[in-house]
This record gives sequence, C-alpha cells and structure tokens, in this order.
Amino acid sequence: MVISPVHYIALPLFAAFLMPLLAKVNRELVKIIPGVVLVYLSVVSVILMQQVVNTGQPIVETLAGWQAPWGINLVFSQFTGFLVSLMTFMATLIWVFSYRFKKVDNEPALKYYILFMMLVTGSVGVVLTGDIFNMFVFMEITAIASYSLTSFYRDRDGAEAGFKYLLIGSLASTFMLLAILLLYTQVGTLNMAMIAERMHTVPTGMKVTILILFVTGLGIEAEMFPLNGWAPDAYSQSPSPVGATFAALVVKAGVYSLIRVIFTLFDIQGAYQYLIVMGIITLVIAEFAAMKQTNLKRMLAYSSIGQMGFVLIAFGIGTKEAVFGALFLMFNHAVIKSLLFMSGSFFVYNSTSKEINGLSGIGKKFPYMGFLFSLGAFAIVGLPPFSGFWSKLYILIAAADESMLALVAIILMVSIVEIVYYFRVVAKLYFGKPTDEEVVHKPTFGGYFSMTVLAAVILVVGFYPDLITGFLHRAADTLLDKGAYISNVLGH
Amino acid sequence: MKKAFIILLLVVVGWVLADTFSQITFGESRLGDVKQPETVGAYYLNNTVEKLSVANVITAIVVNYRGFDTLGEVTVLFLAASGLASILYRRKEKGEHDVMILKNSSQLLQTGAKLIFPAILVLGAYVFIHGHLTPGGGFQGGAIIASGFLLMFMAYKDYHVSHNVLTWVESVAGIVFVSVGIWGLISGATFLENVLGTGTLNDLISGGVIPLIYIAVGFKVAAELTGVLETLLNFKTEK
Amino acid sequence: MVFNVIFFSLLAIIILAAAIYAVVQKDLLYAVIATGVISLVLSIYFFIMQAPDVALTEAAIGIALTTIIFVITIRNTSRREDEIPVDKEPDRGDEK
Amino acid sequence: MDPIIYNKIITVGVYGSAIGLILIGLYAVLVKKHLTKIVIGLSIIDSGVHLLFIAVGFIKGGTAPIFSPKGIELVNGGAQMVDPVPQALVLTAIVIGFGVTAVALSLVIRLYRHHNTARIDHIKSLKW
Repeated sequence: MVISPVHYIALPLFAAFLMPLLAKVNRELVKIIPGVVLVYLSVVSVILMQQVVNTGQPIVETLAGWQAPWGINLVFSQFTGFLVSLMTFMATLIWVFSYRFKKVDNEPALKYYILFMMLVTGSVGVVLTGDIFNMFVFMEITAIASYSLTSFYRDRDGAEAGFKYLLIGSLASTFMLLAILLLYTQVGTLNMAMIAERMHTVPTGMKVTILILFVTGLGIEAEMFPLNGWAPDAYSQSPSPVGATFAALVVKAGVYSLIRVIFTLFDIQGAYQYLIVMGIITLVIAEFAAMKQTNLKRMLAYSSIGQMGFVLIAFGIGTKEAVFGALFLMFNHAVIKSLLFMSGSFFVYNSTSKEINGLSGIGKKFPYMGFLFSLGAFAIVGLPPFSGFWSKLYILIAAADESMLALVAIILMVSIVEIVYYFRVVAKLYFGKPTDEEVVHKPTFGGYFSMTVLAAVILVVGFYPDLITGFLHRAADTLLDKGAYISNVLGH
Repeated sequence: MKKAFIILLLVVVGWVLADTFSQITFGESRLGDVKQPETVGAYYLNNTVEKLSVANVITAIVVNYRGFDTLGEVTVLFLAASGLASILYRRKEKGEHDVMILKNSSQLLQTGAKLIFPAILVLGAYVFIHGHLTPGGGFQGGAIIASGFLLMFMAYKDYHVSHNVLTWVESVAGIVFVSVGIWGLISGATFLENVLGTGTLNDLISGGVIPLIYIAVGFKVAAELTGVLETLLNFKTEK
Repeated sequence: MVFNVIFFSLLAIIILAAAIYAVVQKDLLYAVIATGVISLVLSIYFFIMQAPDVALTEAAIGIALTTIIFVITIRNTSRREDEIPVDKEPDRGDEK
Repeated sequence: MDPIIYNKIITVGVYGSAIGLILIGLYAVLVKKHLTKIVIGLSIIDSGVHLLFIAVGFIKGGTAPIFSPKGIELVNGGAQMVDPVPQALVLTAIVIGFGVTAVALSLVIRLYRHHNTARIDHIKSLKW
C-alpha cells in the first residue's frame, strides 16, 4: 500500500465508522484510536513532505481513476503539504494533551473523540482537495463537528455559542454554494486548476460578483471582521482542547480556502487591497476588544482573531516576502496559541472564577504552568528571542519594501496594545496576592509532554529560524506560482 | 430602525442575485458539444455508458466520478447523528426511563401501519438496489425506509428500534463503503476506483462497484435517519 | 405551450405564498406545515425540470423527515411564537 | 402571445421564486425572535438555493440524464440530455442541509430545556 495523500481522509473515516463498534468492546480503546491514527498520519506527513521536497514536484493523486478535470483529485504540494503537516502535528499534540483530560472524561467520551477526529479530518481535507465543491463538503464536515463540540459541556452556555456559530456558519455555506453554482455556469467545471485556467473567459461583472460571494462566505470561516461574532463564544465555551484545535487547525483551513480562491482562482487586483483593509479592521477591533476582556479564554479568542487579521494583511501585501512572512506567522500562531490555550485552561480550572483577576498569584503555586504561559505570551507579542519575533519582523520588512508605512505604524501600535493586555495577565499571575485555593487540577503526563514540546519548538525556532525559513520560502513560491499549479494538476 | 436596515440589505441582495441570474438564460444549454466534451457535464454524458455502463448518469457521478463527495456527505450525516446524541445526552438518574413523547394513536393508524410498513421497506430497498438503473439511490432509499420506521413510531407508542442494531448497521455500512475505496487502492488503482467488471447496460448486475457502494449508503442513511428520529422522539424522561 | 406558462406561474405563486405564510404565521405548527408545502412544490419543480433523482430526495427528506423533526421540536419547546415564558423551575438537567 | 413572452414568464417564474425564497428565508433569520422560526428561515434559504441549482442545469426540451431504453431512444431521436452535474451537487446539498437542520433543532431543544424559553430576546447571553 503505497503512502499517498488519501490516507489523511480514508483512514480517519474508517476509524470513525469503527469506533461505535469498538465502544461496545471497551471504552478505553475509543480514546486511544484517534491518537494512533494521528501518529500514523504524522509519519505519513514526514514521508510525503520528504518526497515532495526532494522531487520538487507536488503529489497529485486522482480519485476513482478519473484524470484531473473530470474527477476529484488531491494536491499535496510544498504549500498544502506544509499546512497539512502542521495541522497533523498540532492535532497529535492536542490529542496527547486531551487524552486524560478531566473535564472530558465524565461526558460521553465516544462522541467527543469521533467529533474531534472529524474536525481534524475536515480541516485537512479542505487544504488537500483540488476540487471546489469537495472543499465545500469538507468545510461542512468541519462546521458540523465544531457546532456539536462547541455545545459539548452541559453546565456552560455552550448551546448559545453553538447556535450562534451554526446560524452564521449556515449563512456562510449558503454564500459559498451560490458562488460555486455561478462559477460552474461560467466555467463548466469544478476542478480548481481548470477554473483558474478558464477564469479569463468570465465577464468581469460576473467575476466580481462571484468573488464577493466567495469572500463573504469564506471570510466568515476565516474570522474576518464583519461576521466573526461567533468566534469568541465558540472558543471560550468549547472544551479547551477544542479551543486549541480551533486556533491551530480550523481557522487555518478557513484562511487557506480564502487565500486559494484569491491567489489561484481569481486574478483581480482589487482583492489584495480588500484583504489588507479587512485585515487591518479585524486586527484593530479584535485587539482592542481583547484588551477589554475580563475572561481569560475570551481574551485569547480575540487575540487569535487579531492574529488572523494580521495573517490576512500579510497575504494582502502579496509579495513573495510578505506571503513567506504570513506562512511563518501561521506556523507561529498555531504553535503559540495552542500553548496559551492549553496552559490557560489549567489556570481557569483551578480558580473558582473564570475572570482574569481571579487568577492572582496562581503563578507561584503553579510555577511550571506560569512559566509556559508567560513564554507563550512573550512569543506571541513578538519579543526577540522567541519565534513570534521573526514572523512579525519579516512581515514588517515586506510592508516597508512596499512602502506601506501607514501599515507598519498600525502593526506596531497594535503590538503595543498586545503587550499591554498580555503583560497585565502575566503580572497578575506572579505579582498578585495569592488566593488560598489549593491547586486541584494538575495536567496529566500527556499534558505536560505536549506543552513542553510546544515550548521547545518556540525556543528552537526562535534561536534558529533558518531551520524552517528555507522550507517556508519554497512553500510561498509554490502558492504564488499559479501556472505551475495548473500545469501540475492538469498535466499539460 | 433595525428593520429598515434589514429591508435595505434584502433589496440589495435581491437586486444583485436577480441581475447576476438574468445573465444566465434559463433553459439554454451550457454543455457545449457532447461529442467533444469541454465541460464536465458533457464528459459525463458522453462517457458514462461506455466506461461504466451505468444507466443513471447522476448515480455514476455521485458514486464514481465524485465518489469522494459522497464519502464526505455520508460522514456529515454520521456526524449529525452523533452530534445530536451528544447534544441531547442526559444522564438518567435511577428509576428514570425514556418515554415516547407521542401519545397513543388510533386503532386505524395502528392496523394501517402494520400493513403499510413492510411495503415501505420493500419500496426503500427497491429504490436503493436499482440506484444505477432508475432514478433514486442510497439517499432516497434510506430516507424512504426511515419514513417507514417513522410511521411505526407514530403508530405504536412503545415501539423501539434497538439502538444496538442501528449502530451495527451504520458502522458496518460505513466500513463497507470505505473498504471498497481501499480495495481500489490495494489493487494498484486509485481510491474508490471501479475495480469490478462493469457488465452490460440496463441489467441489474452492471456498473461494477457502483451498486455495492450505493446499497451500503442506503443502509447507512436508513440507520442514521432512524437513529436521529429515535433520539429526538423518545426524549422526555419521566420517573 | 400555454399550459407550461400557467403551470409554472401557478407553482411560483404557491411556493412564494407558502414561504410568506411560513414566516408570518405565529402558530409554529402551521408554519412547519407550510414548510412541508414548500418542499412539495419544490419536488414538483424538480420533477418538471427533468431531475427525478433530486425530486425523490426532496420528497423523501424535505417533506417527510424535515417536517417531522420540526414537529418534534415544537412538541419539546413552545408552540406559539409569542409565548409567555413558562415560569416553572428550569430543568437544569445533570448540571453540576 | 408569441413564445418569447412565454419564455420570459417561465424564466421570471423560476428564478423569481428561487430568489424570493432566499430573501424570505433571510428576512425570517434576521428579524424573527423565536428560535424555531429562525431554523425554518434557514431551511427556506436552503430550498431557494437548491431550486437555483436545478434551474441553472435545466435545458429546454431536454430529457432526464438516464440511459434507460426509452432514454436511449430519445437521445438517438436527437433530444439533448439535461446537465447532470448540478443535480448530483444538489443531492449532496439537500442531505447536508438536513444534517445541519437536525443539529440546529437539537440545539433549540437544549436551549429551551436550559432557559425555559425559545425566544432570543429572553435568553440573555445570546445578545445579537
């Protein structure tokens, strides 16, 4: 059985269909299967990435034996491969963290683990597929899994957050369906490479309408400004491993689909300016909202939306350097934000109130967790020795090269806002007077392991960024090289 | 004020849609020449009979050309069923038992249900077995069978489909679907490839793997929709 | 040809009327039945436009199953749209 | 009345009802307060989109894309078959729509159980 990109989807589905039966045999098995599947997929990622990097050619896998434009195909190139491998590694770490997670054990664990695995498969599917309607189906899989996971806990108002997310998510999928339909009438095919090739035949009026529908629909998934009201509730009400998965995987898939549509399918210049403007609005509003938050997890949620706005700005600049910076920021955001969510969750569980000022002095009683959280905070703000610094630096350089000085000013101003609200929390952790509560919820060995690995990655990439910069440059070139994508997939 | 803003928004959306769809003339063929297929639709119309010898082109598309979509689609239904169960999950204190929320039905409905129920099952089975010949297929057949079970739920207050059987049918059908895909992969071809011989057009055993997949989908959809109904129906727990 | 025009415009009128009725009606049970009518007319539309597969799907799923899960939801929640909140002790279920 | 007018009426009839469904559904989702009514709005929007899918794939005087013995006869007689791809997509979209509606209604039931009311304005934390 030669290793091929379809394993990312066929295997988790096989495991998901098998799990209800295994649950009858023994409950423990059900919790282990996602881990086994994700570890195997991480190995597959390493093998496939090696193959792609050595040959320089993307792996285009046709399904059901029909060549590219007629059937559905999966594209595992430098760019999509990077995203898929990042998602799989992060999902494995999050699974290790959530394996013996206290809050999840007493609920119906079987459903949790199936939904979690499908959330990962859906996000990976969105990135891998080369067919526009197939991307819609995988987005629906991710969406339904996240609606149910958001409303997983009984005691919190998860159901409200779930319903609000579902409502806005349904509107997003309606816009996407309309856009796909219009695109099909103009171009006659659903394969993304063929669409990109034939896009010049579409009249501009129709092209702009289709782009608006796409950007509105996908903007909701990528948490762009106008319709991202669902995100803070979804992040804070869902179990914290799921919050970390949202930050590390689901929002990446949303941003990927937006970028794939704007960079590869359409060739309208106005889209880049639109990305920059919406990115700035999302960044500024999310960061200021984060400053006002008193609930730790909502603050992290708003900060995550802000980071996504920053990624959109970087993609909006559109030069090779800027896209490289954007990919680096996506990598950092996935690693650092998951660490913050994981360590943050243990503060929240140990303090009676979820509010930030309820956490005073917990850093002294929980030193290692306090260290991890502060490390994450310093990294995301972009202080020099950590990995967050490099991605922010590269994007600023790219913006400066394009002489967008106003943009540089805005980014620096927002960074100051970030520093304010993150250091406020860190200060509270260490210098607040400690409350008398005993530390009850200790993370499991798995929790410590995955958080330590994330911290190590932040430090290593911080000191030796060129470990992955060369690799990211090639990924950025693959994304920008539209002609190569078309010729590889269609094979002429 | 809010309503005025919404009305304005609706007018704008309506105008944009109307203007866009006015450029797409209704009833005009956009397939291009079917013999030298340029568009995907024309290709399918041209090649389904020779390559797959399946009469129903839509079944060929849903199961073979775009079989990956259907795999994702079946997962969406699977997730909806398990998501529903996790959302409506209630830990039952001792002494509590699930009670059907529908009241007892009239004599007429009960005898009628007893007569019609087997017929609906046969119709549902017919629809998804002949998926590749006549209109219909896995989804439609499964939905018809589920509405058959619905009739029995309505007629008999304490009619229960054992949750065990439903889970078994659902999982086995899902595994059959994925393993047929993996079978294609193992036999050197691609995932979900039609590895069986495709037989002659318009007789029952034709189209190779396609009928097998659609029968598996039919069982899975029937089990899932009945599960969804069962979860929603017997929800009120009383002492 | 004249028959086509009459039939199509009749369908259009019925489906839009049912949609408006479904939105305006305060009693949710009648609103849900109107949704069933919308699915029925939709199924006829699909049948006329040479899409038998989809007509069967819309009939089986749209009319039968969607309507029944709406009715079950109304059975579990309130039937009137303008209901006055019942002030019995909210059922906290198994909340800790 | 010559056929041009007929085609115009049928076109306005089909596209008009589809876009009308989408607008009415959107109105219900944005304005109505009762959760079940909002989910009804969502399902109406879905119906509108599905009708658009099929309307776009329809070809005047075409036959259903099924090569039954009668179908082959018609095709040899020069009839053009309707575009099958939008129909295959709608098949998936209808079942996805049902899945999302089922999850939405289960959330409505749980919200009602939790707050004893199914109206958005009465559920405080669901600020709009």
